[in-house]
Amino acid sequence: MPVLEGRELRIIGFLCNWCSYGGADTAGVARFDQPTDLRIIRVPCSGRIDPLFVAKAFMNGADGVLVSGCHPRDCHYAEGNFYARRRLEVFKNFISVLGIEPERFEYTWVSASEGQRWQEVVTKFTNQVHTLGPLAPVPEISLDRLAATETAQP
Amino acid sequence: MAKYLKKDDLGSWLKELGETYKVIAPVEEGDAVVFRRLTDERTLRIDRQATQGPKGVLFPACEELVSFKYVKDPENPEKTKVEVKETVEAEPTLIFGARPCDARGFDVFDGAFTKCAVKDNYYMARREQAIVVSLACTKTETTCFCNWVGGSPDGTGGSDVLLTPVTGGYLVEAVTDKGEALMGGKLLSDADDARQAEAKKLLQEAKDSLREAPDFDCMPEQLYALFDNMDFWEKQSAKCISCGACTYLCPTCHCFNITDEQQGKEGSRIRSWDNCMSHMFTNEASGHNPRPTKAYRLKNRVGHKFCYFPDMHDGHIACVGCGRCIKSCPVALDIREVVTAAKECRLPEEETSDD
Amino acid sequence: MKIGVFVCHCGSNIEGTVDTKTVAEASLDFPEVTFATDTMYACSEPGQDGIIEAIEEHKLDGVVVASCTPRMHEPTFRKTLERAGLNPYMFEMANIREHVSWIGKDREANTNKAADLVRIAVEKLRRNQPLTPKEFDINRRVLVIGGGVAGIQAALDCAEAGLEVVMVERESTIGGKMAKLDKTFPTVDCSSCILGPRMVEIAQHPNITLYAYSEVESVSGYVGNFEVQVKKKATYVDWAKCTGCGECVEKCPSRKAPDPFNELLAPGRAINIPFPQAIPKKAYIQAEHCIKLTKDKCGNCAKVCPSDAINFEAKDEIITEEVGGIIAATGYDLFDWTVYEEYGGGRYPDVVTSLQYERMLSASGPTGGHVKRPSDGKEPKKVVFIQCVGSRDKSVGRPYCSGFCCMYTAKQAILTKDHIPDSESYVFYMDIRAPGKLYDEFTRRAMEEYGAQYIRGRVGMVYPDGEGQLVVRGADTLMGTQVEVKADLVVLAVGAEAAKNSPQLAEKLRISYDAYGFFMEGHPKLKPVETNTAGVYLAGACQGAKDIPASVGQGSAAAAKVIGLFSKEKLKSDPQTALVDIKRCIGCGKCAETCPFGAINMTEFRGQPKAEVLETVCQGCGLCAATCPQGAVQLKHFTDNQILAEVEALCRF
Amino acid sequence: MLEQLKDTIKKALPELDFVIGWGMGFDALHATPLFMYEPEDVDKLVWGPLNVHNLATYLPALKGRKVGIVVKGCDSRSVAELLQENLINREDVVIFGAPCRGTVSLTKIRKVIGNTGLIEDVNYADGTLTVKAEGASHEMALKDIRADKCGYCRFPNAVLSDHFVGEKRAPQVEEDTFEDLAEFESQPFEERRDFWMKEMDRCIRCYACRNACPLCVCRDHCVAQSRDPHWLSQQDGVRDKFMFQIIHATHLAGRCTTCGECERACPVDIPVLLFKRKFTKAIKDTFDYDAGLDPEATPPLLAFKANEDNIKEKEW
Amino acid sequence: MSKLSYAYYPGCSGQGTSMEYEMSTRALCEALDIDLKEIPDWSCCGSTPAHACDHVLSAALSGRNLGLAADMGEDCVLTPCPSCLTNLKNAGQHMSGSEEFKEKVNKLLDEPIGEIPDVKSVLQILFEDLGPKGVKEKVIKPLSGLKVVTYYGCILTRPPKLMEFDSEENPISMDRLMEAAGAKVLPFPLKTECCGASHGVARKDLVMKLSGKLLDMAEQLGADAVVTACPLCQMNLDLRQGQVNSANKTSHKLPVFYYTQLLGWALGLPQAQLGLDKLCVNPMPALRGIGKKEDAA
Repeated sequence: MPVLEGRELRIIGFLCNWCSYGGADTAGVARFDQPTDLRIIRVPCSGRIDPLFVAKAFMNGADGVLVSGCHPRDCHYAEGNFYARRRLEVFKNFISVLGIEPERFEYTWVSASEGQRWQEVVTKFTNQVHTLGPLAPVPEISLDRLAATETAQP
Repeated sequence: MAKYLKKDDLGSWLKELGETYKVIAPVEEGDAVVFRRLTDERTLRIDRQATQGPKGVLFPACEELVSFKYVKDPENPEKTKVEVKETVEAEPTLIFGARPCDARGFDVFDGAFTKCAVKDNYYMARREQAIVVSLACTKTETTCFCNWVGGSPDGTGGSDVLLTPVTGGYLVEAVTDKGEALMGGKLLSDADDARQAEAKKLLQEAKDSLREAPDFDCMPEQLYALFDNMDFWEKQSAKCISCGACTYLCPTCHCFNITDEQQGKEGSRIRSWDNCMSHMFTNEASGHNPRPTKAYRLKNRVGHKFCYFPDMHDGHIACVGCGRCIKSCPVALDIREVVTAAKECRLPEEETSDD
Repeated sequence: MKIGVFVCHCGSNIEGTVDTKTVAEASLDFPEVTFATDTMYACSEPGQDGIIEAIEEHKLDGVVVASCTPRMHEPTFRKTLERAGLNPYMFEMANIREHVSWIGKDREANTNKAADLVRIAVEKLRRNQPLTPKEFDINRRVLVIGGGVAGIQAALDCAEAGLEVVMVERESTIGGKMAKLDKTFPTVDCSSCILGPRMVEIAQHPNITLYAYSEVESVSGYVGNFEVQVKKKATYVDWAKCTGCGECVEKCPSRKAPDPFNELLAPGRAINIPFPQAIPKKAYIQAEHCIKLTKDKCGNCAKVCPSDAINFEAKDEIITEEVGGIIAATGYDLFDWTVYEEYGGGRYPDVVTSLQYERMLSASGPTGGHVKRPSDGKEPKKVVFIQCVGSRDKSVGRPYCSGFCCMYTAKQAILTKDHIPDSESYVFYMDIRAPGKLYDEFTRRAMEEYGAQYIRGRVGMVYPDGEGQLVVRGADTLMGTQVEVKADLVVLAVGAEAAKNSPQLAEKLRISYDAYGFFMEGHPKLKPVETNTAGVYLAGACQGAKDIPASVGQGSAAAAKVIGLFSKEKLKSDPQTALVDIKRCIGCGKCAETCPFGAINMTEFRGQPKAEVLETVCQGCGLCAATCPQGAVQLKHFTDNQILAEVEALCRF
Repeated sequence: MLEQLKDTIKKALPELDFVIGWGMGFDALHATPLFMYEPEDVDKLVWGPLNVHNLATYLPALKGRKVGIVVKGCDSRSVAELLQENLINREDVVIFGAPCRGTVSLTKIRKVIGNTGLIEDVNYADGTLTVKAEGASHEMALKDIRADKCGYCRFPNAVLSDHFVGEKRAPQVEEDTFEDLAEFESQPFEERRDFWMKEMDRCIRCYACRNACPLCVCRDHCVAQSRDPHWLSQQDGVRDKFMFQIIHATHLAGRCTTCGECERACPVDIPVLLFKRKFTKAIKDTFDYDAGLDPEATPPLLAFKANEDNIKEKEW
Repeated sequence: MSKLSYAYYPGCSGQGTSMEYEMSTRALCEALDIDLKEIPDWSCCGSTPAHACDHVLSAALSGRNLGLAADMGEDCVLTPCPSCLTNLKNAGQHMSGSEEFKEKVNKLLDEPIGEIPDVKSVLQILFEDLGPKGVKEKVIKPLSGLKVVTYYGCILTRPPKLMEFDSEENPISMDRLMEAAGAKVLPFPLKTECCGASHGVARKDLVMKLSGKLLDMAEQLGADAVVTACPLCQMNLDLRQGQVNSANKTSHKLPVFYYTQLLGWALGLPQAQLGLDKLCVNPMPALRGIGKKEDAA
C-alpha cells in the first residue's frame, strides 16, 4: 500500500536479523510507540547490505533509508558490521554529490536488548526525514518522454 | 523548384512547422549536440555534426512494444489472465538538421524493417509519419567518408527536403512528394540562379575535400575469405575496448534486444538497442558464446556492414560514412583503416591450396 | 507459484490495532497470491491445521504468515509447511505484531503498513527456492568456561551423561564466588562443605579435563565443530610435580602480594595456594610480585620445594581443543563501589564489601573466622550494612537489582550476632527482595530473632567521627527523618556486575551481551540458556545476577541442552548459505578475502580461477554477496534480486 | 626523450609479445593506442599531451601473456591497482615510464576551436599546443586545455616501472584539494539532482565509461546487463542510467585512481568522473588512503579496524 | 602557551561582605599572570528570590551578563562566587538546551544574547587551566607546617551535571592547590556538608549546629585553619564563629581563609592586597606559625 499521503514518508530500513531486528522486536514487546513510516527489510547481517541497495531505494523514490546492525565487536558473524561500517560510511559521504542529503541515510547500531534505543533511533530518523520532506524519485523514462506525459496529463 | 529561406527566418519557419509536426532538431546539451524536440529553452546547433544522429527518433533507444498486466478473477483468485496491450506510438514528426549521411541511415532501416518479409509495425508507423529535412554539408570533417560508401555531402537518400547553406540563408529543395508539402511556407521565396550556383559551387568544394574513395566492389568476397583469419582480426581489434559507442552512434546499426520488465503484476515488453561489440550480444543461455572475443565481434561488425548486409540488400552497404564511430571511439579505432586493411590483406593462398 | 497468505489476529494483540481482514483482502491482490485469510492464532494447533488444509485445498506451494516476529515462530511454521508436504523454506513471515501493532495505535496507518509488509514478504517468497539442509558430524565434546558453581554443575551433568568435558577456569582454582562464602542462605549451611565435594568430583572425573589458571583465547568453527584455543597462563610451578604441600608459600619472603581470593583483605605471598580446599590444589606465582622473576634474587621456593616443581622459565602455553558445544558460565564480579565518594570512596579502612566481610567470617579467611576491624583489629560492636551499593542506582549506571544482596545481608547480620553476641547490626535497605523458598522467613529471622535493626532508606554519607568510629547518615523513609548511626564497621552490600572481560569473551563466542556486559539469552522466557549462536549455552550469573540455586539450576539446564544437541546422529546446517554462479565469477577472490569463516575456497574451473562455497562452513552472513561486484555470489534466500524486489515493492506506489 | 624511449622498447621487445603505447590516430589531434609487435612499429610511437588513453585497461585481458606497456603517472597507478587485485602478474608485465606534463581534454579544445572535426595540423612544444583547423591557427597553453585530472595530479612520474626514461618531474600540487567537488557541492541539493537528471538523460548506455575503465574488471559479467542479479532494466530512462553510474562509482570506491578514462571515453560528454572524485575524497578523508600506490596494500573497503580512526558513526 | 585570559564576573558579595575574596582573587590572578577582564556594567546574577519564582527572569538577569561577556569576544566567564556560578551556568545551560527558552529570555533583554559563553569558577581554571604545578612554580613562601582543612560547601560542585567540575562528594581541587602552596591538607570528611547558610536568617539554631559540626571536626583533626571558596561559607564559619562558640559552648579560634588569600600569601603578595584584616578570627597566629612548626619538628 502506498504510504499515507501527507502523513507518512517512504522510509526503508535494512536491519540485521540478530541484533537490530531483535531490538525492534524488543521495542515492540515493550510497546514503545514509534512513527509508522518505516518499513523493515530483514537481512542476516549488516555485512549483507550492499550500499547499492540504499542507492536503489533512493532511485526508486525512498525518502529515507536507515540501516542498523549489531554494535561493533558484537556481530553474530564476527566481522560483518566492521565491513559494513566502512562501506556505509563512505557511501553516506558519497550521496551528497548525487544531490541527496546525507541526512536521508543513517546507519547505526542497535542490539537486541536495546528496545528503547530502537524507539529513539526510529523516532529521531523519521523526524529527520520529515524535516527534509519527500525526495522525488528519479524518472524511469527519459525527460522528453516525461515532459510529454506531463503535458498530456496536466 | 528550389526555394530560399533567410537565415533569420529559420527559427520562425521551424516554429511554424512546429504547429503541424513535432520538430526534432540538433540542440546543445552540456558539451554535446543531440537531437531533441525543439523548444524555446533549447539552442539549435547546426554548425557542426551532431554528437549523436537522429536515428533514435524513428528507432528509439528503448520502446515499449506491449504492456501486460496479470488480472485475477475476483471470484476465484486462483484464475489469472494476462491483459496485453500493444503500444505503437507515432505522431507527425519533422526531423530537422539531419545530415545527408544521417538521412541515408533511414534507407538502411527501411531495408531491414519495412522491405523484408516481416514488417516492423512500430518502426513503420513512425517512418510513415516522419518527414526528414536534411542539411547538406558544405564542409567535411576529417572523419567523413560518405563518398566511400555511396553517399555524398548533398546526397538525398532518406531525405524529404534538402537544405543547402548559402550566403544569408538556405537553398530549400523538396526531394520527395512529402517534402513538396513544405514548400508552400510564406517564409520561403523562390531561389534565384545566383544562389543555386553558389550552392552548387560550395557542394562541389565539399565533395572535393573528401579523401578519394577506394573501390569496395571486392569487399564481400574479401571479407568472406578473411572469415577464419583470426590473426588478422585479433590485431585489428587489439585496441577495441568492447564498448557500444560506435554502434549506438551509428546511423545504420539497428540490432535490438527484447526484455520483459515486470513489477508486481504489471510489466512491459521493451525493445532496446543492442550492441554487437558486447560479449552479451551472442551469449547463449548455456554460457557458450559463439563470438567469445572482441576479434570475433569486430569481424562481425565490419562483416555485417560491408558484406552480409549488402549481400542481402542489393549491395547496399550498411555504413553511411558519417565517421561518428571513429571520432567518438574512446580509443580512436578507425573503421576505414580496418576495411582498407581487409581489402589489402594478402590472403594466405598456400594454406587454401593445401586444403 | 500459488501463494497463501495468513494474517494472524494474535487474539487482540494484532487485531487490536490492525484490521487483519483488510490486510488479507489487500494481500489477495498481490502477485501470485491465490489464497488469503485472517486467522485467530496462526501458531495454535487449529491455526496450523488451517494452514495445512489451505495448502492442500488450494494447492499452495508457498506460504506467508503475517503475525509475530520470525525470530519467534519461523521454525514453527516451517515445520507446519513440512507437515503439509511443502519444502519448509517456501515460507516467509511478515512481522505485523512487534513491528506494527504493538508500536502504534493508528489503525489506518498500521493496517496500511501491515499490508506493505505482507507485500514484501510475498515478493521475497516469489523468489525463494526450495532448500535442503546438509548434514554434518558432531564432535561430542563440550567446553565449559568458568568453574564456579554453575560451571561445576554443568560439567558434572555432562560428564555423568558420558560426554567429554573441557573446563577452563581463569583463576588457579575452581569454586568461583561460592568458594569464598562462609555460609549460604537461607539454610546457613557451610558453603565449602557443600561445594567442596563437587569440586573434588571435577578433579576426579575421568571425563573432565580441567585447565585452571587458563583463559579462552579464541573460538572458531560452528555448532558441532568448534575449535577453541585455550591459553594456559604461566604459573611458574610444574603442576604435574606440585603436591600442594605449601612449603613454598611459607618460605616466600614477598609478603605484600595481593590475595585476590581473600578479596585483598590482607596481603598474600607471591607464591600462593588460594585456600586449603582449592582444586587443583597447586601453587602459582604472581610474577609481578616475585622477587626472583622481577629482580632475579631469592628463589626460596625453588630451594624448599620437595618435588622440584618450581620453574621460573615457564611461559604461557596455547592449547587447541575441539568441541561440539560450549557452555559459558563465567559468573559475575562485584561492582567497583569506590565511585561512591559519599561512602569514602575506599578511603576508610573500616568500610568493607560484603564479600570481604564473608572472608572475615570464614574460618579459612585471613582472620581465621574472627570479625576484626581492618583499621585496628578490634572486634566491632556496631555493624552497619548498607544495601543496594551499585544496584538499583541509575546514577552509577547500574539500574538493575542484583537479586541476592538482601538475602546475604540478612545472613551476614545473623552471622554477626553469632560471632559477636553483644553486637548490634543495622541494615539500611530500599526494599527487601526475598521471593525465594524460605527466603522471606529468613530475613524475618534476622530481624526478629537476631535483632538486626532494619532502616528503610538510602545512606547519604559515611564519615569518620574522628574518634575511631564511622558516622553513617541516612534517611529513614518510614519515620521521615534523617538518622545517624555510629558504627565500628560498615559493610556494603555491593551489587553484581558482569565478570570483567565478559564483552570480549562474548565477541569470541559471537554471542550478544547487554549494555552491562551480561550475556544475552536466546529468548528472555523461552530460551533462557540458549544464545543466538547455535551450540553456545549460558549458565549462572554470566546471563544476569543469580543466587546459588538458580545458577545450579541453569547449569543443569545448559547441560541438558548440550546432551540434547549431542543426542542427534548428525546436525543439519542452515541451507541459507552463499552460492557462486561460476559462469559469472571472475575469480578475483574478494569474497574469499573478506569471508569471516574461511568458507570460500578459490578453485580452478577449466583453467579459470573461481570461488567455491563450503556449504557446511558458511554461516550465511552474506558479506560475500555484498562484496562481489558482479553479483556472482548470492546468499540463498537473501539474493540481490530478492532484496531488490523488496525495495522495489516498497517504492512502487 | 621519445627516441630514448623507443630504443628502450626496441631492446625489450624481443622478450615480449608486444608493447602497448600510443600512435597517431585519424588526425593530428587524436592519438590512438598502438600495439607494437615489430621494431618498425615502435617507430610509430608518440609521446606527449595527446596520449590521453590509459592503456592499463588492456592488461587484465592479457593476463598470462608477456607484454610491455608505456605508462603515464596516472596509468601506472592503475597497473599498481591491478597488481594488488591479482588481475595481472608482475613478472608478465614490463612497464615503461616517462615523465608526464599532463594530457589534453579534447572537449576543452573543442570549446576553443569550435569543431575538432576539421584538424589540419597539430604541434606541441614547451607547454603550448598549436592546432591548425579550417585554415586558422590556435595557440593554447597546455594548462588551459589539459584534462582536469592533470590539474590535481600528484604523480606525474610512474609510481612503478621497469624502465623510466627522462627526468622525473615534480608534481604540480602536493595535495589534492578537491576544489572541483567543493564547487559542485556549493549548489543546493536539488540543483545537483537536476543537473544529473539532465546529464544522465543524454547517456546512450554504450558503457564506454565502464569499458575504458581499467578497474572495471567484471568485464563481460557486469551487473548492468545481467538478469540475475537484476539491478538494472534495459529502459533508457534516467533512473537506470543514473543507477549505473552509482554502481560504477561504488564498485570503484577505494580502488579508483581517478585516471579519468570514464569521463574521457564518454561520447556524449557526461562528467561522470565527479562521482569517483567524491568517493576518492571520502576514502582519503576516512582512511588516508590513495589507491594505486602500493600493490601490496589492502584496499580499505576489504579491511576494517575494530576502532576506526575517523568514523564517528556513534555520534548520530 | 598564550596568556590565560577570561571575562570576569565579580558578583555582589565581592563588593561587600567578601571584599577580601574579591581583592585576593584579583591579586592572585595578576600574580599568576591570568588576565581577568571585568565585564563592563555587569549586573546582578539573579541569585535573588528571582529564581524561586520566575526562571525566565532569573535567566535574563544572568543572561544579560553572559551577553555582555560574549560581546567582549570572550568564550569563558569566570566568577569567584559559587552562587553566581550556579546562576550563570544554569541560565547558560538552559538557554543552550532550548531555543524556545532562549527566545523568552531574549524578549526580556535589551540586547538579545547570541553565542552563550562557558562559565567557570576561578578555582576551576586555577586547577584545570593553570594547574597546581603552575601555582607551585610561583610559590615563594611555602605554607610549610600549616595544617588546613578544605571546605568546599554544598554548591561549588553540585549538582554535578550542572557544575561539571571535580567530585561532588569528595572534591580535591582546593586540596591540590593548597598542597602546591606547601600546606598540609588534612582528610576532612565534611568537605561538602552544609554550613547552614540558607537558613542563616530564619533558623540561626541550625547554623549553630551545622557550622559548629564543621568547626568541631576541623579542630578534632588538628587543623590550624579552614580554607573556603564561598563567601557564604566563609561568613558562617568566620563571622559567626563566636556565636557558634557560645551556642555550643566551644572555644574555637580557627581562622577561616579564602583559598585565594592563602595562595596569595604563599606567592608572597602584600597583606594589604589579600585583605587579611577583613577576617574576624585573627589569622595572624596561624600565619606566623608557618615554617616554625616544621623547624621545631
